[in-house]
Amino acid sequence: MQSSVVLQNLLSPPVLFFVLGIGAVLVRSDLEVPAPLPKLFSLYLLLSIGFKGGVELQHSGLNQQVLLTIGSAVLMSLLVPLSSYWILRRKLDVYNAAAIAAAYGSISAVTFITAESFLETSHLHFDGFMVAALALMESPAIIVGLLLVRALAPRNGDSAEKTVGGWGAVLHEAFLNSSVLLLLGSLLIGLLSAAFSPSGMAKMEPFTGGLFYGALSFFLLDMGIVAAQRLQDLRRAGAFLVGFALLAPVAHALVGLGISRLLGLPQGDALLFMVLCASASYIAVPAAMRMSVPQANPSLYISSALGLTFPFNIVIGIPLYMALVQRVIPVLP
Amino acid sequence: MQSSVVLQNLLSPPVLFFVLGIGAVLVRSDLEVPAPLPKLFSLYLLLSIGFKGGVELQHSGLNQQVLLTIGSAVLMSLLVPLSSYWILRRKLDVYNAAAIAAAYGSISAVTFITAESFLETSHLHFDGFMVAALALMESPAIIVGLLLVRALAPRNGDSAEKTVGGWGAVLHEAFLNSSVLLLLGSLLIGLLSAAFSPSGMAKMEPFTGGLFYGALSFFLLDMGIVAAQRLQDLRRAGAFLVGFALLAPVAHALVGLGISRLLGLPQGDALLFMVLCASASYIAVPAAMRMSVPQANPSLYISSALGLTFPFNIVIGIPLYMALVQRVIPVLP
Amino acid sequence: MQSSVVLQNLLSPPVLFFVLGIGAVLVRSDLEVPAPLPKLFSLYLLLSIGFKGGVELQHSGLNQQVLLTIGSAVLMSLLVPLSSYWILRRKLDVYNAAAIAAAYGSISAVTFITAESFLETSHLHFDGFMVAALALMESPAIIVGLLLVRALAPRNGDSAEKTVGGWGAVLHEAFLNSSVLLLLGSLLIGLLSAAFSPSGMAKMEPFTGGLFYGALSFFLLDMGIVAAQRLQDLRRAGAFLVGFALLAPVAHALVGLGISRLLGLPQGDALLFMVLCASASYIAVPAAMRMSVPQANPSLYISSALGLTFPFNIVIGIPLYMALVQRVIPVLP
Amino acid sequence: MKRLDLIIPELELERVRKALREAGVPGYSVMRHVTGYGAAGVVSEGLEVSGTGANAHVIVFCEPALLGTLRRLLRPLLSTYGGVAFVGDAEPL
Amino acid sequence: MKRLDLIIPELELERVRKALREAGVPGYSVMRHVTGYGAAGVVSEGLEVSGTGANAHVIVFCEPALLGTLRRLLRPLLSTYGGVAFVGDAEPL
Amino acid sequence: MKRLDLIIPELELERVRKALREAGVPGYSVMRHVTGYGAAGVVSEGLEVSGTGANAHVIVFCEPALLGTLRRLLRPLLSTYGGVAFVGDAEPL
Ligand SMILES: Nc1ncnc2c1ncn2[C@@H]1O[C@H](COP(=O)(O)O)[C@@H](O)[C@H]1O
Ligand SMILES: Nc1ncnc2c1ncn2[C@@H]1O[C@H](COP(=O)(O)O)[C@@H](O)[C@H]1O
Ligand SMILES: Nc1ncnc2c1ncn2[C@@H]1O[C@H](COP(=O)(O)O)[C@@H](O)[C@H]1O
Ligand code: NA
Ligand code: NA
Ligand code: NA
Repeated sequence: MQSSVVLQNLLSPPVLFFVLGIGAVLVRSDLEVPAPLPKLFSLYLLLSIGFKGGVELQHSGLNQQVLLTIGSAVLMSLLVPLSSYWILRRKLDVYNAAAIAAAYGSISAVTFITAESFLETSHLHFDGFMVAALALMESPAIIVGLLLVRALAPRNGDSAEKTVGGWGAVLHEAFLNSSVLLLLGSLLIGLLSAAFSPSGMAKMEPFTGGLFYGALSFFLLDMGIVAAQRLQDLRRAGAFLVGFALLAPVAHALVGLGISRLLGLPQGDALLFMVLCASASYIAVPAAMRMSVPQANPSLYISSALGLTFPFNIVIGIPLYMALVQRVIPVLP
Repeated sequence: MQSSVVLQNLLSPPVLFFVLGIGAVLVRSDLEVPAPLPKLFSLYLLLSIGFKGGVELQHSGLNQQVLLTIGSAVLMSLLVPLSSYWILRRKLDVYNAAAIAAAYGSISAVTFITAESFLETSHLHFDGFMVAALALMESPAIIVGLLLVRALAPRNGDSAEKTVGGWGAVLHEAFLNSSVLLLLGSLLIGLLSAAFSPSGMAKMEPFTGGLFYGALSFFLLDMGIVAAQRLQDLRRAGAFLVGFALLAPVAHALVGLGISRLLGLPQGDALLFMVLCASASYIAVPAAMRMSVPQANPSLYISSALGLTFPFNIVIGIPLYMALVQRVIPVLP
Repeated sequence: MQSSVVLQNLLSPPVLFFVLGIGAVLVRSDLEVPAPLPKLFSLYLLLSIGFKGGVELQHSGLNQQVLLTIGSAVLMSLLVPLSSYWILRRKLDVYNAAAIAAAYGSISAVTFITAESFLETSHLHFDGFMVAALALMESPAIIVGLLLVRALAPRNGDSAEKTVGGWGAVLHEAFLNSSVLLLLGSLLIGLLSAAFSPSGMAKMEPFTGGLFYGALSFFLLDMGIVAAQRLQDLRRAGAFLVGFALLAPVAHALVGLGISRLLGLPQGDALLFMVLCASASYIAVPAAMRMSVPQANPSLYISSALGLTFPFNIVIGIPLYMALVQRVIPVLP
Repeated sequence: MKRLDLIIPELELERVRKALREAGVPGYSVMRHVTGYGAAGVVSEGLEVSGTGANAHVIVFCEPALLGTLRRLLRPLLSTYGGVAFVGDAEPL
Repeated sequence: MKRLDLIIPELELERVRKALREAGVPGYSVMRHVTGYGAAGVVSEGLEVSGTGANAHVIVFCEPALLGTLRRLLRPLLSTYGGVAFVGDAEPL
Repeated sequence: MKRLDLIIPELELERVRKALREAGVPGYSVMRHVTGYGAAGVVSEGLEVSGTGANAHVIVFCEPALLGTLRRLLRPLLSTYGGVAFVGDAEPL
């Protein structure tokens, strides 16, 4: 693993602001980004990444490679929860195992965005359709998690009813939650604008493009604060979950690397594919799980995804995966 | 009506995000832009549009054409409430008729801004002084609405006192409400900066200029959500008001078109003039009416202006008026 | 004093928006920037100014001149509270005199930023390390204020305990309060990015650079509103404090001018040095004082720093100091 | 002591504040961005962007003797602009 | 009259609102962005950025007769999703 | 059961939270960005940008037996940093 890649990531503004946020909590400073400002940034990032992905998707078009890649990504979001459940169930009950498994099958948009920024500052190309993969990986993992609960949870008294609730509500939550909707909507808008309103598309650039890197840095300052606060919850979680939260991303990234190799993805797309597999959801999945599997303990699935896996991926994972990519994936001519 | 104009508007990012917001409500997604973030965008848009208008006003100067146009705009904001009242009074009581009439005499800054963006992406010129017209059309309509109530409302018991309150408070509300003040203030600041601080003016550009189109798109996402929520209120309002909310803008736009022709306005200014006539206020006028005419039902005047007229103008009105402009107003040599 | 300098400052967008904010309060408009939006802007400004300062510090490096300047700045933040206390104690009790003295020894980041923008629009160079001076002047003044209370406050009953609290908490508040931490952290991040991640540094520019002037203008609109509201508190404060709040900045600026001359600072840095001496803290110091010296009346130290000294410096002080700089400090060849 | 809870449209807030000062209450607290539902229908966050705003929640702890004056000053405001006012018991901790 | 205070996770809000309307309360008020601590642990502002959100505070002034229905409709929600509900006395001003 | 309402300067919040945990309350809720008026004068939103912040509103439902401990822990905070604390009655729904 080349130390230059690690340094290049670690010393980039987004990661440094993330570390500053963590540090602020550790020294017990009162630095905070009060609600609902973080919401502004997360809406902005989803909108921008979706829009830009759509624009690029329009330029590249949908070919077999694109569909295969997106299909493989969706497949991963179905398989990862299954294998994760199998491991987690050794120490946790059905509800918690299923909820955590779903989180790891799904994705973290901010991790993906940070990886994109890393590629951009490294002047490595990546394709716009990867954003479509991102958007389409959120929902299936939720469904798998709920199917696991439905199939494997003990049925005593009314707890079966409590579990999952009506499927209508569940599918609604899985496919129409705000982050999926905003991502897919912005993707479509980017696509349509690029096709039919090129001057409108161009006028979006200072907002969705120029501003993006700085806004991401600002947001990661807050995410550092939030992640560090969550980390303190993890004391309750125990060594097993801590181990899972740190090893699962690497394992999933390695599977992602193998698939990227098989698909013949270029380096940039391979890194993003690995990051999609490696990252865990702390937004859409927790919201769905808390509503549909109230028996699971939110502090377990949020803390592991947000307090450990997220900072691990941001600080160590991305450059680690990049180093692997550079060994395994040939540079395109 | 050329379909290309319609498509060009409909497929531009601001309008597409507006439609996405409407869609999010229709599919019952939890997508939202929590308070007070929408306030940030509306303050930003008013400040930017005022500033840019002021800069251009300084460059173009005040000539007879400018004064005539602004004067005609103010005249329209006096006449529209009178004719609207005359129609609305057929089915509504004095209070509601006057409040709705005032809303339609006044303007919607966001509609105006969207029309400006439409012109910019169409590379059609428009003049900075139109912003002055925008700012000056808010207050007169409020005054006319209150005069109507004062003159025509039944005087039984204390309801006369309740109505309108002291004229001091009313004039204050009409002329010094936050949107009028911010618009006129920013206009003046743009004018002064352009005259005396050109380097300061230039340094505002990335904020008031570059960012503008994207911020408008983001804000219209929220306005789509808000408009769609209001729309659901309209069931109570009845077919008469729905008809008024959809036909009045077209009628007022046609009058505006005639005046533009008489004044010899160029195409861009003519479109903006039509939009000023066609749009209805859902900010300054409702605030003033709720305070001064508490007998009127806010859900009537807000829902019609915000739930129907606003989306109609954004999605259909602007390209429709543009198609009419292209037929009636000669292209400047 | 050249009137052109005054006009150039007064007619620049940031100052005009500040005046608009003051005016909005005076005419009793309902214009407001609701919480927590002002927090967004203050975090953004601190982050950006720190980052840009760090980048420039990396480029210029640390030499003897830099260290001497920063050292002198810190010295001023120790001496100003002492001399101010000596004056204030004539009319005020120990607690209030110490709290106000600490505020005037510390700095106002927004005043500093406005002075930087003034220099930029005047195309006058200034050095990045002045931001380091800014960041390092916050804490010492707090410490001096608390030492004054500890040394000179009457010891009757438990009031000694109440005063100041444990030194651990006090030092923590002085050195790790959110504004010091964000400024120093961003400075370090700017420095590291400039050294190791030049492409990351460049991608921050639209956010920390392009946007900055407009965001400052927007924020000063709100600060004008806030300052004008505070001004109304000053009636209770009396003529002595009003006089102090208007004369102390000029006196401190003059001392700063002398030191700048001695240090051989160039014109731009000299202005910033004067502004650091002249400005008074209304954020970090009030927070620390309210916690550690609850006997002091917050409306006295906040109103004088925020309601009088701050607007004085923004509107009159900066161009006044610039006029003095132009007389006393030679233009670099 | 008594506890008075007022939930009113934000546009009424300035007048309510004035009435409270006039009645001589020892203090009050205000929370904004309150949504809700009442006689005038639903008040949602979306309305904050329209000029009429959301609601505010005002809490006043005061002596029972003040309630008469408060009633006299506040009732006309509530009946004109909407909102509710309820009184309960409270003792200082 | 009675005063009902509900403090519940925000994700529960839509269902609580529906239950209140179903019970026929004359009105209610909602404050969001409420943080706190309870059986389910600490709810901090940081959680607002995760999908689970913070808490909401709902106030209802209603006739005592409605409390039975409210109890029936709200208790299952509270026991499933968390939160607390307390009733006190209140009289219109 | 009792209901305790604390309205305090935000800078006091961390200490109040600590006192509540120390007293062993089963839970509490916090609303921030509260403005108001009291012995120390007006607290307006504008002050949030100054370091001293606005107020916070803390609600605690607890057993009456805890009130003694709460009084002992909170009174010194209130008398040093300001704010008010009132107790009323409340029963679980
Ligand atoms: N019974 C009630 N309980 C709690 N809040 C209420 C009640 N009635 C009205 N409100 C609040 O007061 C606001 C204005 O009430 P109204 O004027 O009745 O529409 C509503 O939007 C609610 O936030
Ligand atoms: N005893 C209490 N007093 C006040 N608020 C409480 C209390 N218990 C719980 N809460 C609030 O209700 C939320 C959910 O409670 P719980 O489901 O018990 O974790 C907490 O986060 C608190 O905001
Ligand atoms: N009587 C009261 N009723 C309601 N809130 C109060 C009362 N007195 C004080 N407050 C609140 O507590 C804060 C601090 O109070 P004080 O320390 O008395 O200035 C004020 O800013 C108000 O928000
Ligand atoms: Na994953
Ligand atoms: Na109109
Ligand atoms: Na100073």
